[in-house]
Amino acid sequence: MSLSNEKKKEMFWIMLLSRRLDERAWVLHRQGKIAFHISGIGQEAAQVGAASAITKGKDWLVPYYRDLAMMIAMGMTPAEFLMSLFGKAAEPTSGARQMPSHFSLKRANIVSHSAPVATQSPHAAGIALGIKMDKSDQVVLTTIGEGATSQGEWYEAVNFAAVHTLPVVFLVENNQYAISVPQKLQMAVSGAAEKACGLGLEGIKVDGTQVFKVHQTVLDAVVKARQGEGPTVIEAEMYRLTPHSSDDDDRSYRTREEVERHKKKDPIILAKNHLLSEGLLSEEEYQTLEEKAKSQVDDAVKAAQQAPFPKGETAASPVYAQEVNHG
Amino acid sequence: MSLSNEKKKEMFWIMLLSRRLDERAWVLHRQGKIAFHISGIGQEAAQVGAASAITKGKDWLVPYYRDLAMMIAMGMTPAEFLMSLFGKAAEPTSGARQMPSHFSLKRANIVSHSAPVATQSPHAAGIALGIKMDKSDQVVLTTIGEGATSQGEWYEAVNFAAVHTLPVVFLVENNQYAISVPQKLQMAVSGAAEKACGLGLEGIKVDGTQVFKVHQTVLDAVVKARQGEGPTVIEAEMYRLTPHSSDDDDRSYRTREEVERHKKKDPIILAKNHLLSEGLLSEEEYQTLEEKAKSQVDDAVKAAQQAPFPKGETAASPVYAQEVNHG
Amino acid sequence: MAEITLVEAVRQAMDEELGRDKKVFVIGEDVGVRGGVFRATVGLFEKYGDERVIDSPLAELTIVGVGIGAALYGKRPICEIQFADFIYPAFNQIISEAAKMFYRSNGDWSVPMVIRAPYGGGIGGGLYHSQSVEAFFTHVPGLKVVIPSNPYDAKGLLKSAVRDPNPVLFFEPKKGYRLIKGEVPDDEDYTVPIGPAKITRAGQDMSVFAYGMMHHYALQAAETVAKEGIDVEIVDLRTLYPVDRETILKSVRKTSKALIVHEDNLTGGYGAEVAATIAEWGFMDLDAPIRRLAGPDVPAVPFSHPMQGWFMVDADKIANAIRDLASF
Amino acid sequence: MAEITLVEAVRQAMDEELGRDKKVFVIGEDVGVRGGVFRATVGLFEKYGDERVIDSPLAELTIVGVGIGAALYGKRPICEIQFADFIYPAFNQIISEAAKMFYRSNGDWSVPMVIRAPYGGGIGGGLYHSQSVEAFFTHVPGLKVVIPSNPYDAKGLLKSAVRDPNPVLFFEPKKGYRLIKGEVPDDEDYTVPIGPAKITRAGQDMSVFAYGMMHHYALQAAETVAKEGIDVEIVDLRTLYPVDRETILKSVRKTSKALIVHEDNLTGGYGAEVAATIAEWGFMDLDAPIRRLAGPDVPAVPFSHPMQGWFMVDADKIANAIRDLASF
Ligand SMILES: Cc1ncc(C[n+]2csc(CCOP(=O)(O)OP(=O)(O)O)c2C)c(N)n1
Ligand SMILES: Cc1ncc(C[n+]2csc(CCOP(=O)(O)OP(=O)(O)O)c2C)c(N)n1
Ligand SMILES: [Mg+2]
Ligand SMILES: [Mg+2]
Repeated sequence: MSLSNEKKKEMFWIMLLSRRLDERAWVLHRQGKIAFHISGIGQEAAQVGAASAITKGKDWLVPYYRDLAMMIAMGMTPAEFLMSLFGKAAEPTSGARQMPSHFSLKRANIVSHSAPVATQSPHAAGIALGIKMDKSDQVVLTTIGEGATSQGEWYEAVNFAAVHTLPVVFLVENNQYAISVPQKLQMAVSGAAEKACGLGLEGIKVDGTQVFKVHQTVLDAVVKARQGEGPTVIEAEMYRLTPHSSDDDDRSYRTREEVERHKKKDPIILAKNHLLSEGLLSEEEYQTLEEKAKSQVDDAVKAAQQAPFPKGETAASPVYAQEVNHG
Repeated sequence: MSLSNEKKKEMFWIMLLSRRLDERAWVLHRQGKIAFHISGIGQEAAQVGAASAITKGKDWLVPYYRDLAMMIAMGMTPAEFLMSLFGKAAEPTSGARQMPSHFSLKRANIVSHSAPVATQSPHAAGIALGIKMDKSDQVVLTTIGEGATSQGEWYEAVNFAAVHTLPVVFLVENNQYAISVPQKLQMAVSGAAEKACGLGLEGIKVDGTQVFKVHQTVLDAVVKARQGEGPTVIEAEMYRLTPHSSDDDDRSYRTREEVERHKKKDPIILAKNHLLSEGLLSEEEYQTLEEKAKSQVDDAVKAAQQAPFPKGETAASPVYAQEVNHG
Repeated sequence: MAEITLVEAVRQAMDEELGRDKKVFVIGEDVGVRGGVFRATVGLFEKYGDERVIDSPLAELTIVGVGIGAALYGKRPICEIQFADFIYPAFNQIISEAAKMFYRSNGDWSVPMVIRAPYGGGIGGGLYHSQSVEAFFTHVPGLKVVIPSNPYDAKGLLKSAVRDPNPVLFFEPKKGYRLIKGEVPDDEDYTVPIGPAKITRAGQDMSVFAYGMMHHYALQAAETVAKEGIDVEIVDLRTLYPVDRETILKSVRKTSKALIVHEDNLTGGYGAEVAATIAEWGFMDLDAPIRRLAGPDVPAVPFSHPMQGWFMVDADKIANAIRDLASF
Repeated sequence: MAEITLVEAVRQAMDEELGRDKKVFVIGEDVGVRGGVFRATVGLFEKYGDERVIDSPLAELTIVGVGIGAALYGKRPICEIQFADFIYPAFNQIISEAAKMFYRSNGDWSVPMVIRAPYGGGIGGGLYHSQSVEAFFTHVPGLKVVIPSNPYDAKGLLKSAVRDPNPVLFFEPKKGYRLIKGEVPDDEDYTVPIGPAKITRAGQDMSVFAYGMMHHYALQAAETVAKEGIDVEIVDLRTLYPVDRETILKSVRKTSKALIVHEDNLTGGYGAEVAATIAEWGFMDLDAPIRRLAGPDVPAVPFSHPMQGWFMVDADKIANAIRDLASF
């Protein structure tokens, strides 16, 4: 089933909005207004392509910290994200308990994730187990960086899903680096897709800079999972265009030339050119989208800045869920 | 390089001696003389085949609890094993601190292992790293059950060895069960050898009931490792002919017919027939070996029974290795 | 009221909870056809099928991590760790995930799950089948830690644990599995609340705090010293975390002396927190040093019989510690 | 004597030990070209090469498990865990293997290794970049646990740790990495012994026990209350495990009052053991309850600034606790 023109434009819009939002976070950091940002720049195609392959409000997402564009695609608003950057009480992931980008969005079946990498993968398998038990046709999408697939946790999660033919898609966002560590020091295979053969499930590599290609690949895996045919590992290849985070300085471990080379495959530009060449978008429309993105981000910054901080002592709870009546 | 006749007979002798020793342990348990035994019956071919592929006193072995025959092949005496069954002070693995079959033999470069499965695998990789750093031509052989390859620990160890091209052979003794759990509930691949493709190294399946076949397969991997060409996963297929341990009752999870069927592929019988058919062994010689085994085991039981228990308070140490001079 | 063993109480609790609530399921190594290596799940596989009694791969991280995911989805997993000694591969999932999920999501996501594991020594299990692991978890906000000492509590507390919306670690004194018998109500609906400790023997001369197998021995020791005129109060701590400070302090207020007993290593063990609690908030009630009787600070219980005996706290050692403190 | 930062002291210790002993190597995430995310290994990769300064896969179990293997072979690994919060995947290797290897092999196999990790809050790191994890390890015979509070000790203790034939956990107060400066001898051969705590300020009115960043704040608080006439003795615990009971008890014998400070959660934290030690063996010296000032019992330090401030113990809170206890 091919994507409608409207859907394609919508996907591009989400990518663009996420990019401008992400860039603004860097600006706010340089201005000293926020303490920390971890960026998804360069990974929007994979994220939006994947998110648009699952059904909002029905399926489950177990994301990781780079998935800003994926979260926007799933309905998190720019203001919500910005509130988490500022540590404001109303941010929806954690009431500002967690660092920014440790996503969670209950209303969209998006599970809270933490900083220790790969811990989310077994959760995705567990959710899928619940789905299978209930004979529901939901699916789970979960993401991870290629570096984090070195954790035994990821292996165990994929293994369990494969043994029990669970409805889950393991998307690996391979951006070439784990902070400073290149793929060749993580694994002896050509990428995470190749890891799948050792676990008894399908592994697919896709160009992660091409949003519509990723979409189709993930969609196929989602359909397969929905039909009870089990899990898939998908590796989306791309490049982390920014330093690891606002605390990182990537000049110590990669050349500027390398980074510049990859900017030519910037997924926003690729998607824009695709839409332009297919006649789905004009330069004027594009400008309008840019303005819309700018104004939405401006508004969101304002709203987030005005929102109140949590009171310190509100951090005392909630440690435990309400007791049930034991009697 | 094919095995000499002498070596072949020696390997058979070790298998036979280990079997009779192992059987005696079951008898001692039935007699209430020992509290616990975990058996290697059915796995002798793989163990002796593999042990005879490394160089004693030079290479390293990181074994697991079923490796009685492997330990005998590496020079542990029947009396030493029996002392550990009785919990006697002089047993060489732990001074009777550990349960029996938690092997260690410092004099033979055999590292102490514990009960939590798969913890030994990263140690093997680490020893191999040390060897590589020193540009030594030692190799490491490490063993594990097929069930334990479900642990992330095993995956991480093999991954590290593959990334760094380390001189280590990962031998998986696939005896079909992890206590009661069959392979199909552990993994979605056809066996542990297939796991290797996801980790970027060679994976080889071998009939684990045939001692000389196992020997050749492991020897090839050892030679390869020694030449700096990296690690190999070898899966030896066999069958656990006894219950998991003296605490187990296997009738709840497998039929007697299944067990009987596999007894036809008893590695001791296969090896004996091989030697008989090649004219390397006569029935008389075989009887002599049986008598020798019996008398060695008899003597060892006597020695072990007479050996003193440790005094309770000796358990207070050694918790820490001697302090170095900090000044 | 039928008299049953501790392990049978555990089995019954799971059986009844599986029957009561379709969301409940059991996952662990050998819990299926084998019925568990301690036979705690016998019959459940046959009764509830392989989707609700799941033989997991040999991987504790998987058992707990998948359990957490299923709990997030809305299920009520009971995760069995075959021996407490093997819980460490799941440590990251328990500490980083189960314990912190509710807090970190500001109450959006909860993890209603039980992690059961047999613990403790004295059964010839050596270093890796004898460990007490409670102190690693009685320090972790977001978790609850429960250790029953008898069949009544085991069944009632396990049922409460299954119904609790939080992650509950449920450690079972394996030496007592068949040794400790007791009456359990026929009423399917009785439960024992998680939280309160229980005074299981009233006394005047000192308070002895214990749990699990050590509580069993403490009661025996109390009978022994009673004949010598020492009247001991025994408190079964039962829920170790959150700490029931009130009951602890109330008892010390009455007796003015405290002895804490556990089989885990002394230093940094659970007894340290009980002692610190009394030393901070019950200080004015005390008229003797706070004593701890615990396993020695060696890595774990050794295998060989004489060494195991040297390590383990038993009724005799408790009686001696009581006499010693009584004479202060 | 040059004045350097705490993180530079750590770096120098590694540099010198790598230079001194070919068996020493460093392994961890981003320790190579990147020089560590806190720059604790800057320059070492260039100086010693990629076989002695190894960028590991993103897997803490691998870092520690491979380290143990290398130590068994005869190497002296320094394993870096990027944040203490990420040590849990390696927990099984540390607790089951490193800690128990020497004992279980009756002294045949030893594990001379150091596991370094930055720990502690107050740096905007939120729940997973702020944790204090020491209490999980100060309960484990076979391990040593060291936390330096200043550059002199950091360098001297880390060098001792590398030379120690046992597994040593070395937790570095990351908030003090650049904040805390101090003089360090030029002599390459000075070390600070693992074991003894240190009285860093002599006083009469009470003993304050602290370590890491909290020791730094305790000294500040002591100066504040000194102006009010309260004369506090400060003990920098430094080696947390094995516990230096002698120094702790000696100080209480002198002051008769004890306050224990840590930023880790209160319940089951290291302070419990210090309190229990005093309540058992220093009881007769006490004339006030033993107080603990610690992080509240919530899962970890929250991110947002006001909440972080609410959580963290600081010099003001310590001064208040001192005043409170002084007035008892
Ligand atoms: C268990 C654990 N160890 C270390 C870290 C520190 N850390 C955060 S992100 C990161 C690199 C992750 O690389 P990758 O998985 O490739 O994802 P990417 O950041 O490139 O998207 C590291 C080492 C962590 N968060 N968790
Ligand atoms: C971490 C851990 N979990 C559980 C156990 C309990 N246990 C001991 S052996 C075993 C089965 C091992 O099966 P496998 O790896 O196939 O080896 P085998 O015993 O068949 O040789 C189990 C579950 C253990 N020793 N360690
Ligand atoms: Mg990456
Ligand atoms: Mg097996």
